[in-house]
Amino acid sequence: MGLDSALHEIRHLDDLSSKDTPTHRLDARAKVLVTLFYLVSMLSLGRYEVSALLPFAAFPLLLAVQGEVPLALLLRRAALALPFVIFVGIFNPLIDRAVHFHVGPLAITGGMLSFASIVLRSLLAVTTGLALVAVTGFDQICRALGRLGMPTTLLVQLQFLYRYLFVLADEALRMLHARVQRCAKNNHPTLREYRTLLGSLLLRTLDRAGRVHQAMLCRGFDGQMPDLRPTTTFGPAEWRFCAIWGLFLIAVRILNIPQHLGNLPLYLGGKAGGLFP
Amino acid sequence: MSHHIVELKGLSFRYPDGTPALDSIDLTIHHGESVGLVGANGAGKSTLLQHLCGVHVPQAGRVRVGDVPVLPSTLGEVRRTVGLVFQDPDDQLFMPTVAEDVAFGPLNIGLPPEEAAQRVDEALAQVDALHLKHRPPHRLSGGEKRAVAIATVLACLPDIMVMDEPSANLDPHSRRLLINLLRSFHHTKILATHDLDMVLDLCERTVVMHKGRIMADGPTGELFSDIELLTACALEPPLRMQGCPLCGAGKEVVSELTVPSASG
Amino acid sequence: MSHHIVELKGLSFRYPDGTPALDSIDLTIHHGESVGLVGANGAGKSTLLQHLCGVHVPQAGRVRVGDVPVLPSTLGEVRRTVGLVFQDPDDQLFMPTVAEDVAFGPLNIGLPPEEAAQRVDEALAQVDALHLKHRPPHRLSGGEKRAVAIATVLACLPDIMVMDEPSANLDPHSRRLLINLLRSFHHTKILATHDLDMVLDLCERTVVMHKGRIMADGPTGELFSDIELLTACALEPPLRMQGCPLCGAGKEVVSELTVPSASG
Amino acid sequence: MHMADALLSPAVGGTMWAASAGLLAYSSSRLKTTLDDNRVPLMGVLAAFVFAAQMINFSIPGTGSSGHLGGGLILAVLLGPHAAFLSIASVLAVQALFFADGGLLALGCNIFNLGFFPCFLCYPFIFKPLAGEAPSRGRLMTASVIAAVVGLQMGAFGVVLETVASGISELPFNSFVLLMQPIHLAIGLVEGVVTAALLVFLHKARPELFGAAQQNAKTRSLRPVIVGLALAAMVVGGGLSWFAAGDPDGLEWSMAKVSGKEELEAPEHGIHSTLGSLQKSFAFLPDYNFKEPEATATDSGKPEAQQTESWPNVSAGTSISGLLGGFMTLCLAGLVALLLRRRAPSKA
Ligand SMILES: Nc1ncnc2c1ncn2[C@@H]1O[C@H](COP(=O)(O)OP(=O)(O)OP(=O)(O)O)[C@@H](O)[C@H]1O
Ligand SMILES: Nc1ncnc2c1ncn2[C@@H]1O[C@H](COP(=O)(O)OP(=O)(O)OP(=O)(O)O)[C@@H](O)[C@H]1O
Ligand SMILES: [Mg+2]
Ligand SMILES: [Mg+2]
Repeated sequence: MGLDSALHEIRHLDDLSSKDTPTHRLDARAKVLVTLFYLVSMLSLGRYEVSALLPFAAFPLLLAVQGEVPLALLLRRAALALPFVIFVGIFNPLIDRAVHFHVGPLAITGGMLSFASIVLRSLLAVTTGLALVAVTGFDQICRALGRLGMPTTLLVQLQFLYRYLFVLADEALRMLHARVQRCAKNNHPTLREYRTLLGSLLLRTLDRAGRVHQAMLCRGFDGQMPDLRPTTTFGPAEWRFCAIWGLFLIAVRILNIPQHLGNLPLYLGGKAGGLFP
Repeated sequence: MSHHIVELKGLSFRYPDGTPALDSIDLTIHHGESVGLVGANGAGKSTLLQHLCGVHVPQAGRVRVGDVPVLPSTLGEVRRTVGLVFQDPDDQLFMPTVAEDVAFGPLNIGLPPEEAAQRVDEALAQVDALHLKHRPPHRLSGGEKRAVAIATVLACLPDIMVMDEPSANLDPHSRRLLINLLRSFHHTKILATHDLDMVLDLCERTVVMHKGRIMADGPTGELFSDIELLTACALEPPLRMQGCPLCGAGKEVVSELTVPSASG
Repeated sequence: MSHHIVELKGLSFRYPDGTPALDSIDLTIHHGESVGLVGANGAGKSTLLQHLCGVHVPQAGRVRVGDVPVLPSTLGEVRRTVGLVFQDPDDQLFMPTVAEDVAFGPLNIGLPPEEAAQRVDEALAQVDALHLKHRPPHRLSGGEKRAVAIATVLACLPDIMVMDEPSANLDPHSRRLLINLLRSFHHTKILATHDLDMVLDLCERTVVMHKGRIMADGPTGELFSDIELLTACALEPPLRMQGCPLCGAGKEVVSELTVPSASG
Repeated sequence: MHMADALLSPAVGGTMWAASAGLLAYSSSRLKTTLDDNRVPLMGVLAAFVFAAQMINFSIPGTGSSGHLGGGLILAVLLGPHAAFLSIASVLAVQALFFADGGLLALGCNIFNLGFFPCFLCYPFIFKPLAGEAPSRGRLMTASVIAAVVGLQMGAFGVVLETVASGISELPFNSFVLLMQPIHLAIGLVEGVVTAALLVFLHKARPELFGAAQQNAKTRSLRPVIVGLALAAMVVGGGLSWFAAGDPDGLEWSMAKVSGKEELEAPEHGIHSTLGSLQKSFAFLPDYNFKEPEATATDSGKPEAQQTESWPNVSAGTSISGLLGGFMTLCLAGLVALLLRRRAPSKA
């Protein structure tokens, strides 16, 4: 991803996270915990599970809809994450050729199932992660992690990173533009140019770090970041959110709902075959 | 020369994150003109300048430089015509020494090394920075960096010189040098700046921007006397027009502003 | 109050790479004074200011702030007395939201959260930026960032306010707001800047630096009329004193400079 | 290359999370005691630098492709292992959150693969001995290239182990290794060359800065690194081999698949499969593996092989061999480091 578009993507998510919906207002810890529980329960499904994965789409979907996150954005990003997953998963259909069932003339092999499952997992995991960021915001997620026990040093780290990312990326972009302006073609820099571009950026980064530190000292910094006051509490809304989604996730994890739906005629009609003979 | 007309027609631009920056801009600048572009922080000045050398490609409307419309396919040609000096010289200087930095453009357009070296000397001499030739750019003072950044653009022999806040952070002497340098440069010049006194010195024509639109476009002296317009655009008359403490003149012009008297 | 005297005696400083920056500086600033620090790029202004709040510790000579000598052991106390506003607000704003950033200082000196919150509100109100309270600093415009950076220092209630080029990159309107804000602030102020017109507005006393030394120290109006001194130090009279184009006054004062007439 | 959520089983993801979290806690506690506090902003701002630098590409001469900085090694050189590890972790966290690079569950794996190896192995044991006290240009180049290549090889191997251990992908261990390692050889070379180029640039522009970094490095004790290394090797060896050593060959594994039957294929045992998946669904945490296998078999009434099929086999035997292997690896690494340290002065 180019710096330009990367920065834009971050700004976009950042924009979305500054909206004010009930979902945004929930304590970030609730959203982070439910997301982790979601990932674990979803990814723990067997590798041939395809239909059982489908109900899991409800969580990112609802999060996005309630948080006014454009679905197109989530899907586009999810598609971007696919290549590596496909690269690794594409071998499944080639290796695992055991036929599991037939759909008409088409023989469905285990490899096909597990490949489909991998793609689906990837889509679900990515959309959920992004939806979480879009309805919570980076800063709130960091704080939630901090309140859940992440070391303070790391928390401060993440906040610094996020803050200076914008400053440095803007600087880097302007340097790249200045370079392109004096080039006949819009190509990548050569290694030599790259070295000096990044080197200059690094020098300025180091200088900036020194100045930031001085600014901190001037305001009484003594090696310890002041305690960041919690801004939200884990109230009834949070408990409700956790309980509802927790129950839902346990339910869809245990019961393969689509399969049960598919098997409905079977339950009703006794042992008379099934959808997939 | 008709081919150095700069023409913007119905130009609009939004940053990818949705921030509107330019809103149907119409502007024509003729060869040899010297135009000041002024306006509040965030008015869209930098964004407009960046359209002239293809950093941004128009989203609506069109930009022509001479006979060439600015399109992805013509960027090479446009960039040879237009030289943009960035607001922060640090952004512009990235090679290990000043000489290499100034030679970067000429070498890239395919000049043989000897010819490029000659251009380097000429350009550095023009900004009175020949003595810095072998220094690394990151060890120069702010004003020296600015001079070298201008030289890097001069060395490309642009027909149109575009500068973004060239006088910021310069001490008064360096600022004066810059003004004199620009006055001696007879091609088309477009300067975006908050330094209205510099505009008064250099530009016969001024364009006032506000919130992505052009609010006024006319002779510099006329616009700068229109206090209402200036106030509406978060501007003030140039300092030299604000009650000179020696003669007390001009006070009445700017009486709406809280112009203080010198206490010394 | 004797304890707010700032006193530099024989102060010299070299950067670790050997660059000399200050050369036996002697300077005393009294409580409530407002002092402009001017000089060429690289004259040593920023280095001097950084000695006042212990960013650098004197290598030769000594620095006293009130009754406290600036030593590694007293830095905590000194930094509570002196508030430094950096040239680039991006260096100063590092917390995730404006409110937290402004609260950083008060919390660090051990104020309870409620009191700190109150200080935040007061400081933000002083710079007219209360509406930015919950915004992340990276989404502010340049002028807004500057205002918040000043608030972060105000919230520490410094007795001495030290600012490095506060008006750079601001549009004229924001610059005027800043000047008015500073004028309403009655503690000791020390401003390093190239904006001599701002010095003329705000400071009754000016210190001229050149190559690490103090070249002149006196009433602002007097120094700014001494063309010879100014020229020697790469300075110029403030723009408002340079031939006002309306009345033509002052032209003779600055006739040594190539002061141009407005062409508009 | 980032490990991805979709290829990961929660057991492996959880193990790696635990390993990374342990290292993070250790690193930050180390920093708290030794930190001269100017490192706090330096770490964050450098992490932002690496983040931005990773998105700037340069063209690799003669290939038509492009490369960029990875950043792990240069952070280790500039900050020292502990601070660098935290910085890399934060870069990866931002990438996981905003670009879904990897994902949240895979973050533990990625921090381990891309942070632990360069910071705690390659920097102290390869880069430092090779570069020496007062590095010349040539030595910086050699040290960076070798350290970067080794680091990325280890990282890539980590991805392979984690993927195979998770058992979501069918890609056989052998072929996956053959795919990943050469790709990462190339990436490692690029990373090494870029890191070296940057270090040389920095060395020329700011020699004083370099001297200080070297001094810091000199006073740093190696013992904690070795302890961390041993811990990590045990986690990797012991934890991963439960999953990996159980099915050393993916081909065999998939053969087993062919003979084994899957629930989907046998919809007739409705209630049993429900019970079975109930059992499974409460077993998605690593501690599943400590449960009695008999219990699973009896509860579901299905042969054990079927129930645990997509789950790694746990046996004391493989765990012990894994620990042993980890220990041997550690010895080998120590030996190599010793050799390198001996040879380094003679090279100058
Ligand atoms: N990369 C960017 N992404 C999103 N919005 C941007 C970007 N750059 C500028 N903007 C926004 O576009 C608008 C115009 O910005 P521009 O930089 O053109 O202003 P300007 O007139 O040059 O201001 P200044 O005097 O402060 O330099 C502003 O609202 C600004 O916030
Ligand atoms: N970190 C540094 N390392 C080495 N030399 C430095 C450093 N910072 C400043 N200098 C040098 O010290 C001298 C004084 O610099 P200083 O920043 O104090 O100047 P200044 O008066 O603030 O200039 P300006 O108006 O450009 O801000 C200059 O020669 C400068 O090159
Ligand atoms: Mg601008
Ligand atoms: Mg300065």
